[in-house]
Amino acid sequence: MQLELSPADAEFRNRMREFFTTKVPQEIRDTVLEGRHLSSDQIVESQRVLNAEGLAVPHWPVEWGGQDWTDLQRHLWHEEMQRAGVPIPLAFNASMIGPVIAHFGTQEQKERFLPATANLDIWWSQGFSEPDAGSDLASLRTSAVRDGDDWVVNGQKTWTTLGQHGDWIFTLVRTDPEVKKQAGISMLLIDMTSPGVEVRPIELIDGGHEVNEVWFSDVRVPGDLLVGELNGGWTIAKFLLGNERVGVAPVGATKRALATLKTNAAAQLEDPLVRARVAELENDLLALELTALRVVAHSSDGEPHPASSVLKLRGTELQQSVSELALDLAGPASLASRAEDDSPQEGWARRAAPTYLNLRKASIYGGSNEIQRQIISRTILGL
Amino acid sequence: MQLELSPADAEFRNRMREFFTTKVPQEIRDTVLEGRHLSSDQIVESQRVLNAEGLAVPHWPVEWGGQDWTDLQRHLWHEEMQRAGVPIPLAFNASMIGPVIAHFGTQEQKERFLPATANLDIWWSQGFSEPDAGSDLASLRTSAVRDGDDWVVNGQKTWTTLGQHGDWIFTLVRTDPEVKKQAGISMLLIDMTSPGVEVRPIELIDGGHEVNEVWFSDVRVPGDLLVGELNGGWTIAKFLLGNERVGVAPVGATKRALATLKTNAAAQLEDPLVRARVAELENDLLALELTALRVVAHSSDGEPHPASSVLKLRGTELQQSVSELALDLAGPASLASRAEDDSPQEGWARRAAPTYLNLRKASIYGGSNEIQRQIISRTILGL
Amino acid sequence: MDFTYDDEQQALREAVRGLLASAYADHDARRTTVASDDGFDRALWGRLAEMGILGLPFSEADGGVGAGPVEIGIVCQELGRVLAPEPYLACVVHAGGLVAAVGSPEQKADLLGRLSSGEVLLAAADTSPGSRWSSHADGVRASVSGDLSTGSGQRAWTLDGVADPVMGGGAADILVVTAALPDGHGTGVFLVDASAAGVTAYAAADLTRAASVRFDGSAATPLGQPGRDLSASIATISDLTRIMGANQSLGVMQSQVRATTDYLKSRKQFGVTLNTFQALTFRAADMYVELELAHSMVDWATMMIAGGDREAVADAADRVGLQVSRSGRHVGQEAIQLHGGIGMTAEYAVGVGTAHLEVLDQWLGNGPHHLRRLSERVTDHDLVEALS
Amino acid sequence: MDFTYDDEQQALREAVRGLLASAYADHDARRTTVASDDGFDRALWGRLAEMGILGLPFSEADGGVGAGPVEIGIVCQELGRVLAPEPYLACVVHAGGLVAAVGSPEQKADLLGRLSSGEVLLAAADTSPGSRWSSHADGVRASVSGDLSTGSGQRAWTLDGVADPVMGGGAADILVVTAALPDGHGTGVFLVDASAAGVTAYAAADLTRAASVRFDGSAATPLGQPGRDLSASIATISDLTRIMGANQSLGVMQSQVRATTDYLKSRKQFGVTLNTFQALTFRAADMYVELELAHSMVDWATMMIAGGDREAVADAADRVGLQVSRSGRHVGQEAIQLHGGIGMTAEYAVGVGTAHLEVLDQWLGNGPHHLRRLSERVTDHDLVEALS
Repeated sequence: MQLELSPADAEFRNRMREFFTTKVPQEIRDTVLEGRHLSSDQIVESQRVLNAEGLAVPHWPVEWGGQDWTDLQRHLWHEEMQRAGVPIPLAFNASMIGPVIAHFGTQEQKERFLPATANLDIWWSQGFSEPDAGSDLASLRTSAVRDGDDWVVNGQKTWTTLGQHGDWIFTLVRTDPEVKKQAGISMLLIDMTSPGVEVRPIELIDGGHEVNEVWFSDVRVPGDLLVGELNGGWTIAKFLLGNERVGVAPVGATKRALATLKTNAAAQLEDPLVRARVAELENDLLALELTALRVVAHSSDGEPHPASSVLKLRGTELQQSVSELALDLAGPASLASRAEDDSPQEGWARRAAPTYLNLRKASIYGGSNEIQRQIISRTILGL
Repeated sequence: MQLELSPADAEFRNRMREFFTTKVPQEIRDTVLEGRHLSSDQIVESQRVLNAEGLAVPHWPVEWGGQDWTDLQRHLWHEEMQRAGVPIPLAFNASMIGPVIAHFGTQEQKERFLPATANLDIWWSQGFSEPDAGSDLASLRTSAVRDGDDWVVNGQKTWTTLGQHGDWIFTLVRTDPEVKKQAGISMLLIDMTSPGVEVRPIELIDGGHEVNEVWFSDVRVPGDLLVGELNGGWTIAKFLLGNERVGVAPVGATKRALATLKTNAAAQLEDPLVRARVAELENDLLALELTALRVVAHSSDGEPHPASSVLKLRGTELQQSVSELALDLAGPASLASRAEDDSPQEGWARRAAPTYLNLRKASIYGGSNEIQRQIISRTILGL
Repeated sequence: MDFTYDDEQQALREAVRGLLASAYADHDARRTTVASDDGFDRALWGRLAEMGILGLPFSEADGGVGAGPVEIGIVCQELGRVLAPEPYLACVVHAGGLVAAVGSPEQKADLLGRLSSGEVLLAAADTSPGSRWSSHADGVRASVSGDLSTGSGQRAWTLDGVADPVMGGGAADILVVTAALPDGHGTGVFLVDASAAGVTAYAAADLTRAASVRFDGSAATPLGQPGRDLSASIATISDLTRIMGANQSLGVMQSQVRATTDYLKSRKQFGVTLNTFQALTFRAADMYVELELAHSMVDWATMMIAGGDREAVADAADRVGLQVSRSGRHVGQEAIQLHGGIGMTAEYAVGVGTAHLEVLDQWLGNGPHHLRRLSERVTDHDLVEALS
Repeated sequence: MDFTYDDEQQALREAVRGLLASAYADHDARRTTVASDDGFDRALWGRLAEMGILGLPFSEADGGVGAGPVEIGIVCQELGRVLAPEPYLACVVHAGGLVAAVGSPEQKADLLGRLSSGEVLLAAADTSPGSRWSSHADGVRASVSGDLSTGSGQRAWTLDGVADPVMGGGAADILVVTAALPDGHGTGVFLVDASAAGVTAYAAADLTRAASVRFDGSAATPLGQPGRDLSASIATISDLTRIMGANQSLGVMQSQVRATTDYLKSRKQFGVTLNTFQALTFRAADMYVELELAHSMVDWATMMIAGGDREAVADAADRVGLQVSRSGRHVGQEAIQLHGGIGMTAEYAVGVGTAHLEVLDQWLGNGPHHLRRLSERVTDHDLVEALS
């Protein structure tokens, strides 16, 4: 056991820190650090800066732009991005469909999609959840029926994050309604400009538009856009959900948010009760970060380690707790959340309520905390 | 809606307060107020003082010593006792078997047992739980088999509180093993001096001896000690468990404990974090007390009211929280918990750890908090 | 001691509930209303005036109804149940309350009558950027032509500074402004015609409306006797508003618990309804516990007003404020979590209710604020007495 | 950066675990041992000496093994797993640590060698009734014949006052006592023969042993250079002991989570095993989360010792102290609750483990204490860095 980074890892971290803080546009980073809303152009611009340096998709296979790093290096890369306010490469591209195509795709699919996916030339959306298939994903009903070489897709997806910017969408569709529900699902890639695809915004309680419904009405999809085996979609879904060990918990970003909050709190930090809440959160975040480090440091070890569910569960709780503290510190100023920019109230205080409300999603989307507890109790504890 | 007590109720409360603080021996009350251990003699003495004044079993039928009070009066009686440090009349007698005999018993049983039960001439024990029948009480296995006019009882009861002082025990026994499990249960009264009854102490984690195992080996019980219908024991058990609406939550005693703790805390009360914990608990206790008042004030109203489960659940949580605060205030002095009385550490601090440990039972015994949540979600919310 | 409504109070509740049920039959109706320019329904406001609801707190002599706190609490609870965006708390309870507390007989008769009839809308401007629930104005300063110490003569008052947030300020005709008096004489209360100030309206997170108000030598009329420090009355009216806000929060929570329970019973996952999952039903039980505790404290604090003792009302406001803040956060968060994704959407009432709870809380005094005040007082008493 | 044990550390863990498994094969064995006069197993203590475990922290020159904090942490975790009542923390880590930190070379060679071999038992007397985790002695005062400021000559020291609780004090041969030096010169450390003090042993709630020690002109030998203020070293050794205590608590929690999980799988109610009830399995999941967070912090704090920086170690002690206090309370309470009645009994390890967690916590620094210290420092840094 030792705490110090090896000289090579320390050098690696410095290189990341140097790059992120000097090469990614300051304005983009400030937007992230201050908790303001990123435009899609900013997300694209940032990812391309990273990709040009080989830092957008380091966990992909080397031949497709990956870096063959250790888990610790990936962790450092991820933490330093958050610390510097660099937008994490778009998850739908970098963490989801990219690794899936690299693992399950045909050579043709790889060549066609992977470089454009890494560079965010294609903006991918995710088409998994449906109104009646959320935590119970396997009950999905969107159907794909063979018609010659094509598939004809009908149905509705929902909770499609940033789908309004999407060029393509990777979907789970039912290709065999006769068999056990997990067994009849396949993955199709769908061009969102195809006739019959319609994206409808869902307004959230923070007033933002970040999720959508996506409707498919007789959408024709060429047969070569099936990924992996026919009716093998469930395997892909499990691969995708189990793929992530690094960066599951938003540790760096939450630490950064708490540090910023201390600055914003100003004189309120003289209140012992405020100090105690901050101290408690800092400690909780340290424990979480160390747990993430244990996970990456353990990965060569055969011993079972606290899985990503612990990180996700606790990480989202802490993210939410920091937003609660921000709201309480903002106080009456938080009421001005939809005031114009010339408001006399400070920006952080005006963003406090929408951020608090928006982050309620953290414990719901991407596997709710109930699902995480179930994974822990079943998979880790064997209950 | 109005907050003031009616003149009659205010007068009633004063009368209770006057009696409890002047007629119940000071030493007994100090023992309670300081959280020390009551002897069985003190419990008996106190109850007899109350009974002489008609204040031991006010909720019984008037002909057996009851007072025909309103629920509010019973609440005031109960709160004033706790506030003054008067031991609550022994629950097994006053709240459990007394009302059962008064409701289900024969005239002969009433005459034989009720006066002695009210006066604690008979100390009753409860024989319900078994090693494999706790929350799932209906699976009990202790059997009673007819032999002439008698019953022959075999089996084991457990968690029998204060059973070491018991003269008699009221038991649920299986009288018909062939039917659905709830349907084959009866209630028998058993003289604990009968041959074949053995009481074995269970040591608890606080070092105290307050619960016992009670073993029955071919214990002969005369047939006239069956209460109510043969195989009607489950009805009695439900009557008994649903009987209590007043005094479910230990509000008065917990308030008193917190007030005492403030005195003990001395200079530590200058710490804003300590003050905040106290303020939070005082508020929580106020909300609980008001909820108890709403329950008693509502009882003539047809509207559903928060049932005793809310009071039990929250009341035990707060009781435990106060004990946590006491332990944290005691700090290192709490280590001296089994030191002799000449210890240089203060008594309250030495009692803090055993009390904390002992009160863990509050959320387990008498219907665990899981059972209470189940009652709320099923009975009140219809889930 | 009695925690039940009498027949008249029951009838009031039914009447208000009926009226609101027609205006806000479902959450879509609320969405339409908050999307309008005013952000609330002026027709409904008129009907509330006709029913006497706007005049409830004011004496009959002033054109009101002369009802008690329990009645006002009933109205606030009903408004909360449907997340009504009407500025009842801001305009009637808070601004109207200030007028009733410190206005001269003439001012009261004039303003409260017109307020009760729905003819004018008031808003209380008592908060400036950076201030936190204080009865001492610091962001708005009052100036007077002539010497304050000379009692006679007609003097002209003006205000300078910024008040923000001013709840209901965008629609108000007259602003009731707390301002620092010259030469450290304390805090006074002034009437300012909305047209004499720079009013910029905006929506809060729950889409109810507030405003930023800039005073730049704005002509002002002292409310009540000019030049007197009114901070004690300002504090008491804030306390009363806090308690009525807690009533409104209680209504929100009641709806959220009901909606969540209904959802668990009807929503299917993995082929069964959600109430099959014990981890979820137990959490619903905990929501119910919080709701009932809040309910008890709200009833108590509302009844405490009738006693009339300022310190007791302040204490009650802190206690119910802390309780409702804690319970509201618990219930609001769990309501969304147990609904899952749908709870995050603006088209569903449950998540908007969570926003509403937070707006009420941060507007009127949040949990840490009340806890701090209660903490300062823990050594003042032995026990907290529920009944006097 | 590496959070794994090397082969030697693994071997150490296996060896200690094996030895403890034979001594405390089940909870009955522990019950028998704590019921004995000493309250611990002297034979086991001898075997720990033979294995070099007692000498782990001390240099080879002083008769020890010269191992690092990770090794000592491993021993403490294993002791915690079986709730071993042996006074390793009190005697070796704390009292031995004080001797190693401030003793003269001769004192160290003498005492630490005999401690490592199991020949003498030490106990640290650093707490007086009413004092709370302070490195400044106030309940015991040192006096000296002759003038402290004159450096020469043989001076006779005596102690007066009461130390309580003194963990492991009943069995100790020599007491290592912190005492206020004359004339406000700070706090010194003294050796007192147990026979020269009035020692009254008692059991704590977990049945481990402590003592009340009265000094009444008791002859004392200064540890290290006489008359110097040693409070900084005293504080550092307390911090080290806190971190090792956290290792011990971690071991307790690991056993409690395992026992609870096993119980849920095997215990039947309503005809099914308890793991059928989702509300219970989710709570077990939360226990596991707390356990893992505590584990991470314990490993981190243990590694921080190697850096050797006093302030960093103090910070690590506060951080791990707060974490273990919170996690320990959560895990300890839930372990009993999920076991139900059986968890309340002295014959079952799980409830006794809860007692043990609290004793470790209140002895070495509880949650509010560490939180207060961390709160004072929140403005000293921007972020808390896990890796330097």
